[in-house]
Amino acid sequence: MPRLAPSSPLNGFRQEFDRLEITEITDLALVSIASPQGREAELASAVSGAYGIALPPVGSSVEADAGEPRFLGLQPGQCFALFERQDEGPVDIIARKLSDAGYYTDQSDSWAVLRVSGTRCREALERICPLDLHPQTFVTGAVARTVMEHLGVIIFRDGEDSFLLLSARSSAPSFLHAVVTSAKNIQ
Amino acid sequence: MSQTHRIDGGLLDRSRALRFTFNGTSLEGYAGDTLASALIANGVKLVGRSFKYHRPRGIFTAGSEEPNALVTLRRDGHGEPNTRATVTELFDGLVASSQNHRGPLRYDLMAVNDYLAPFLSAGFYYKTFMWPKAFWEKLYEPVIRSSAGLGRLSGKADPDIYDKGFLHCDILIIGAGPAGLCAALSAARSGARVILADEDFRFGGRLNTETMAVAGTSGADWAQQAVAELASMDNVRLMPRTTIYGAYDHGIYGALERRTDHLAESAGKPRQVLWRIYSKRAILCAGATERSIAFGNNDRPGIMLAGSVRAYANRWAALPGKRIAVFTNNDDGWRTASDLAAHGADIAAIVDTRDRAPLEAPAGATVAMGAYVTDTKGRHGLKSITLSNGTTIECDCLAVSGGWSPNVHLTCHQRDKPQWRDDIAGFVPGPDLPVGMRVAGAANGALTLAAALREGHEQAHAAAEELGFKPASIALPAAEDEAVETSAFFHVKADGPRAWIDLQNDVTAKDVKLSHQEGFRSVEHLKRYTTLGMATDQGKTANLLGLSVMAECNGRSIPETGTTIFRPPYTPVAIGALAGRSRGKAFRPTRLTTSHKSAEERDAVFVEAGQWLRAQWFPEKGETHWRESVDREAVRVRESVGICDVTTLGKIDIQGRDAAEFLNRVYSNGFAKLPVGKVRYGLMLREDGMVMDDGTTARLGENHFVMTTTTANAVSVFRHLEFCRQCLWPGLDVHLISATEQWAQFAVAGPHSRDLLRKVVDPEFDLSNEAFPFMACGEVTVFDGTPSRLFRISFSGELAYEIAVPARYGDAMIRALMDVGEEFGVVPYGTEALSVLRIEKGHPVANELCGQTTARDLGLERMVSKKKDCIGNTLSERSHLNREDGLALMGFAPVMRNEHLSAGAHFTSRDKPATTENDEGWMTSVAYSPTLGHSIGLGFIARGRDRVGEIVQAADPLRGKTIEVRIVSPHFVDPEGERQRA
Amino acid sequence: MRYSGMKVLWEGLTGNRGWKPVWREPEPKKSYDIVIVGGGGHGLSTAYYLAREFGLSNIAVLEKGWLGSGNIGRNTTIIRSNYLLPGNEPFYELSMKLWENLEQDFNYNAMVSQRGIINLYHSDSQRDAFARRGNAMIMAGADAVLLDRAGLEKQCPFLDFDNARFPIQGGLWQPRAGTARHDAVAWGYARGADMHGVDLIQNCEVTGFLIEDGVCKGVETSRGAILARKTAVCVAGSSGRVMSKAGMRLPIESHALQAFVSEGLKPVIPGVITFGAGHFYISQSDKGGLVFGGDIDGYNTYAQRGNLPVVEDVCEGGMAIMPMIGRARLLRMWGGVMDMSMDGSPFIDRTHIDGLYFNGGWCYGGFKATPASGFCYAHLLARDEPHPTAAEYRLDRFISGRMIDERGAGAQPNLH
Amino acid sequence: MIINHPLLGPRDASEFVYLGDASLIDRPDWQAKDAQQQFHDYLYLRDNPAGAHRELWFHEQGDRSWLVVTRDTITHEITNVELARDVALQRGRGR
Repeated sequence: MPRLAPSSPLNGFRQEFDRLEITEITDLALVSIASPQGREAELASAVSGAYGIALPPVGSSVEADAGEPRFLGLQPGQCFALFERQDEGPVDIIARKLSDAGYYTDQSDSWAVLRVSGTRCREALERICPLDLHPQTFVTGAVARTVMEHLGVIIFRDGEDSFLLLSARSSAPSFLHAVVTSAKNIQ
Repeated sequence: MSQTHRIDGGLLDRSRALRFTFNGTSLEGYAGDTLASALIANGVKLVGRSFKYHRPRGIFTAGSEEPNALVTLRRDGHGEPNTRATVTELFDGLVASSQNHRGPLRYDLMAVNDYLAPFLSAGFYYKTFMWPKAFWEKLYEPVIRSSAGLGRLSGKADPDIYDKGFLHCDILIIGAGPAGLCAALSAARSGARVILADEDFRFGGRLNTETMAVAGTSGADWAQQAVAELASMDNVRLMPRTTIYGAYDHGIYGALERRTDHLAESAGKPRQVLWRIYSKRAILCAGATERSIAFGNNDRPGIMLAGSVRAYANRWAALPGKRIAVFTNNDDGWRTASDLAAHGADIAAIVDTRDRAPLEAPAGATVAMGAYVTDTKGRHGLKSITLSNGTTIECDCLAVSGGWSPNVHLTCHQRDKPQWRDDIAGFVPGPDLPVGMRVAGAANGALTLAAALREGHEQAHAAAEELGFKPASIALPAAEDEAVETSAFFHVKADGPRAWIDLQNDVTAKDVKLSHQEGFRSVEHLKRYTTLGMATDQGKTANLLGLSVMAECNGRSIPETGTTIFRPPYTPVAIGALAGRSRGKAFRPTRLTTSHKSAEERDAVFVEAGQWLRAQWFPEKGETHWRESVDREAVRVRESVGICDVTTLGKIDIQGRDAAEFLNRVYSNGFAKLPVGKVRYGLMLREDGMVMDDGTTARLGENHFVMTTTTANAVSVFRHLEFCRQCLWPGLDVHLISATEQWAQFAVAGPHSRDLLRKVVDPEFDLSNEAFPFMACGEVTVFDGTPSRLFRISFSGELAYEIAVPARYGDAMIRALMDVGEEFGVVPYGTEALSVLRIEKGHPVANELCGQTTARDLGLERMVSKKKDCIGNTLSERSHLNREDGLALMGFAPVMRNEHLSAGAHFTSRDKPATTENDEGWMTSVAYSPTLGHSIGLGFIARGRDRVGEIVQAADPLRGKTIEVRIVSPHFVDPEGERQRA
Repeated sequence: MRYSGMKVLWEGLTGNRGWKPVWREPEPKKSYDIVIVGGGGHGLSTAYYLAREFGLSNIAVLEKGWLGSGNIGRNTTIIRSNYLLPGNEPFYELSMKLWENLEQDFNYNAMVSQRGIINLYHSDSQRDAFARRGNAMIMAGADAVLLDRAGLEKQCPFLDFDNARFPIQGGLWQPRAGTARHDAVAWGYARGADMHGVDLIQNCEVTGFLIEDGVCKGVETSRGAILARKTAVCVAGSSGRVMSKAGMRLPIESHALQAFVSEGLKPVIPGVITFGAGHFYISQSDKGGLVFGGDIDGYNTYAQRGNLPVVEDVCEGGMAIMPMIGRARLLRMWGGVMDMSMDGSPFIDRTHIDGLYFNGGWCYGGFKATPASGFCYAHLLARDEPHPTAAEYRLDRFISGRMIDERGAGAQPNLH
Repeated sequence: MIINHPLLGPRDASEFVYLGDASLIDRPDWQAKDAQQQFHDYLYLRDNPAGAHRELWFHEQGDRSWLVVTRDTITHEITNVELARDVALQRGRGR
């Protein structure tokens, strides 16, 4: 039998609107890292040893010295590592660096990832996102989990006019519909 | 008809003529008109009929407080009943028709009600229509219902789309009149993020309708300059055509923005956008509403609020009459007279209830001081008025000014009670404003132009300062503090013709008196008994009049009698807008499994399981009835092998040194000693001892488990576990993360399942019964290296596995499984066959785990360990939950083999009628068992385990079917469980 | 004064001068046989039935505000007896029968309108659950009809049968259910009780209980102490704060339920329709307003108002099944405080304090229960034993585990 | 409503799921002599105050923290928001 071929939740969706672009990001690996209670220091030192940084507090993100991974602080005691997908299993890559200092769970296939970018991206997101995305309130690098059109979404600002949106894989078509409708409704 | 009442001036674009029709007649207006102003310009007086007496009614106001001029706008599915002509922006091709009449508007047959008025007084219906009893629903009520209501819904789906959104600001300014514009300038210049919203399509509020100067220029021009400055600032968002309709907790405001209502077509764009505005501070600059005065026959077309008459002349260049009289109790009425005279109108009279004239009257006008209007004439349009001094004056328009009521609506959406102010004879905001709200200008009782500008600036200044902004010092634009002296005169106390208070609901001063006479004396009783203030205008021009009559009856002051409290919305909001996009298929998200596409290609029939769509069965060629497909699928599983997508089950990744201990506490059965590489069925109770959920949990490592939950409870179980982890045992080292979406999981079930999997799982993994026995689990690879998890668990009772691959491989995996399974005759099976198989095995699902059943009811009492603490353990021991005659989950088979069982039937003893007293339980699930060749069921019945073999009735009177059934074991197939261990 | 069509005609001809106040405005006496705390629907109906059925009339009803100012003045007017459990169904069916004869009984037209209620189902398992319920109703002497899609389409052709996210498969129909004019129910009971000599005392707030040696001897009020042999509390959403004055903690939380009414429209919706899967129910009043609602806001509150998420959720539910209402406008929204109990079912019981009785825990379903609640509470007060249909409504039922949990939601009030 | 999350700042209450009185943290000892009575009182009886109320909210569409929110049940004013885990630890809960 041939090896199994992967497929992305939104088949590599991409569409341009006036000063606005919606693109599916398909090449990301995502690993959640939980810090064992009472051994937070061990994880912290493993992270700083391996990546040269401290894990971010909830709501913000930080890039490893080498540029990858980017760690997103999502909840107390837990963050996501975000990096480009490679052949090796995502958890193995993290475990190789951090050994057993944390608890790791592969989340790479759990999410559909959209990048919404362009100077009108905030205007479009205003229609579905309850958070204040003003650049002084939700700064570049900020991250939050919230709800849009009845769907849980992780929103990460990766640029002045660029956001990554992560939503559950199974409902990805509904989520895409919500984002595309926002883009259409402001045109 | 041409624009007979159009005059020069106004804020219209006369280069853009717009055609429209009213009741089929073609008319013309200009850009900048409202439907009402265009109707006035065309000399149209009669625009509708009142609710109860079907009295002829004309345009009464120039704003959103309009009680009379309600039309149905547009046609068919686009038809919008009860639309106020006074706030409808005119567009080319507009179609409007009047409402609530039988026959033509002019000759409404229902006008007969007016002659029956003595019998239709307030609350008459509570006292009659009771005999004969049966007549209420058959005769009286249908007649009442068909004559009630105003406009008509088309009955068709709303063809427009709507959207919603979220906005954030430091300071929200509600209303863009003089106070609002001044507040916005002041707030914006301080650097705060400002939103300025106004319901009108043109900012300026009364600056657009008055002739008074601001900063040496016309009010309208000053407003335009202010708007231009605000528009140039990127910390300001201007929202015209936007009504702030409600004030909610913590500075959240509801706003409705009308996007395409002023256009002929919405062209696929949202008609309206509903915004939730999060503000740190809000400044209410909503202005004031003029009120009327109640006097005899004060409801005729042509009788209007004075400020509105003035507005039509000044802003819209439309004169509501050729010969206009003014009836006032305050100085403002005089300004109407002088403005109208300046436009060349013939001022017939000024009637003032006060003794001394404050200003000079226009030339030619009769001035009657200390007088009032007692009656009017003119059925379809005003012809004359009669004064208290006996004079009759001919006129076709009467401008009435009863003083101004501050628009305090939003201030009382939470707890605030407005307070009375004698000097303006009106209610102003009280002390308990919504947190963060300030009020400025006329809304705050500051009724002069200069005061409004000043308050707007001051309140914005203070709000900005509170938020830490440095307010800029600005020079207040010069304006006059015009004369606004008023008197508390609300209604003409005379035993003349009926004096209307609530124009739309036809509540008269007599009705208020009757309400008092019958003991309905509190404001709330008055409102409910007479329907005062409950029409589409919510009594904006009427409430205070009603209150004044009641106060007089009570012999007390108005504030002693009561206040008028307003509830959201400020003006009515389309239900479609409040629903936004959530309609049709977009009502809620749809969740799809990774095998969905493949199932579609196989023509699967899908079913909703919560938000999931799951394949219900897979019809094959020649199958015409669903049972054929389902029977085939179930039989194939029992005989060979089938595959079912079980991805929808919740999966929770649980890690930590205390993970085993944690599971031991949240499951009623023991988990502490589950070996690595094994799976265990777990039963989860609520704290009240009822079964909450069940599922299997696999131990992948010393500190690593994967729990499965039922599809329906995935979210609530996760929440519950987080509660246990954070609130009950915060000292345990345990971490949870949902893995439901990460894995595509397939049940491979049937005697050939191992054979099939041997072709899937890479050869280095030993799948023999010895190496990988029943309830084993492990991490394997499939198809040459794809990581995978394998669980040997069985829901069907057959030799079975569940295999999970990362979701990105789900689609490829199902196709590959079907390909390699071909030699075994593998079938995909859906939720129906799954259900047949589990009922044959007696496994409970949501029908049985309905939140009303205990472990004991389910026959699982041995799974509630008494040796440890766990959620639900203690309260599961309560006496009634352990009574001797408690329920037990049993199997049921029809006594007559060919009869079909029905779920929802209740059990009674054979010799007893089906009544509540004899009710012994109910059937939870039924299926046709192709294995046994007859219908089978599961159900709860009292003392079931002692009654195996007994025949009882399954009563289903709802469907007219009662049959005899035999109580049997719930395990119909392979009760010893040999197959799954093979 | 007896009301009738003839009377209306006569008064119409003579200037409506002869109408008398519907109730007296008496000063409170020093003592009564029974003091009822709460002049809402249940309190007034209790007084009415005590007088009419049990011949007791030395009774006062004490109301903090105006008569009928509680939840009877702010609900969506639905009456029905489509319950599932044997602890509930016979009680609500008793209530239904009382509704059916109510107007002739108290000579007031409360506009009881039996235009039916339909609960929609969207899946086979929901249908099965409704079948269980429908059978339980019929077994208790109520009426129920299971409609399939064709039967439902006939009654409600405007439902979105083709494009709904959760396909509409049919409904459980109770033809005898319907609506009643809520304020008129309060006024009818008040008038009836007043005519039997009951003192209805408005603007009289109970500020404490007179409890001596475990016996309740009456109440302290804003208008002085009032003694009573029996004190019967019946204050719905205020249960928690009133009973705390007697030192009691209850299996009740107070939550806000919002309700909505549209502008008046010509008749478009026949009876009551409920869409449980989408948290929406609707009917149309005789005046033409669409009256609708959905879930409670979900957090403890004593404020008679709600917030936007539920407003939007309810309207979404409406548009999901009947998109024809999109262009109807919501006119007014308001909230009432619900006495949400731990199993979703009420209490009509003695307390551990002699002479102190409690009626509450009606959740958002108190209106339909108004007649039976008053009837059974009157029975308990007059005879000191529960009426058979209300025997399960005990305050101590959770100790033994006799929950009456229609939804199976467990001890979490905001889920019922 | 807006809940001022101690870690995240102000968030719309619709991101949260409400449970009830914060006394639900104080789960009784299952081995106490009157455990059944204690569990009954714990699970079923409420102060249900008109005024300040300490209550549990779960940030389901957020950081998955359980919070203890002190909110006035008459005005809805929120005066304090704490992580429930911290509160539980303070109240002596541990393993």
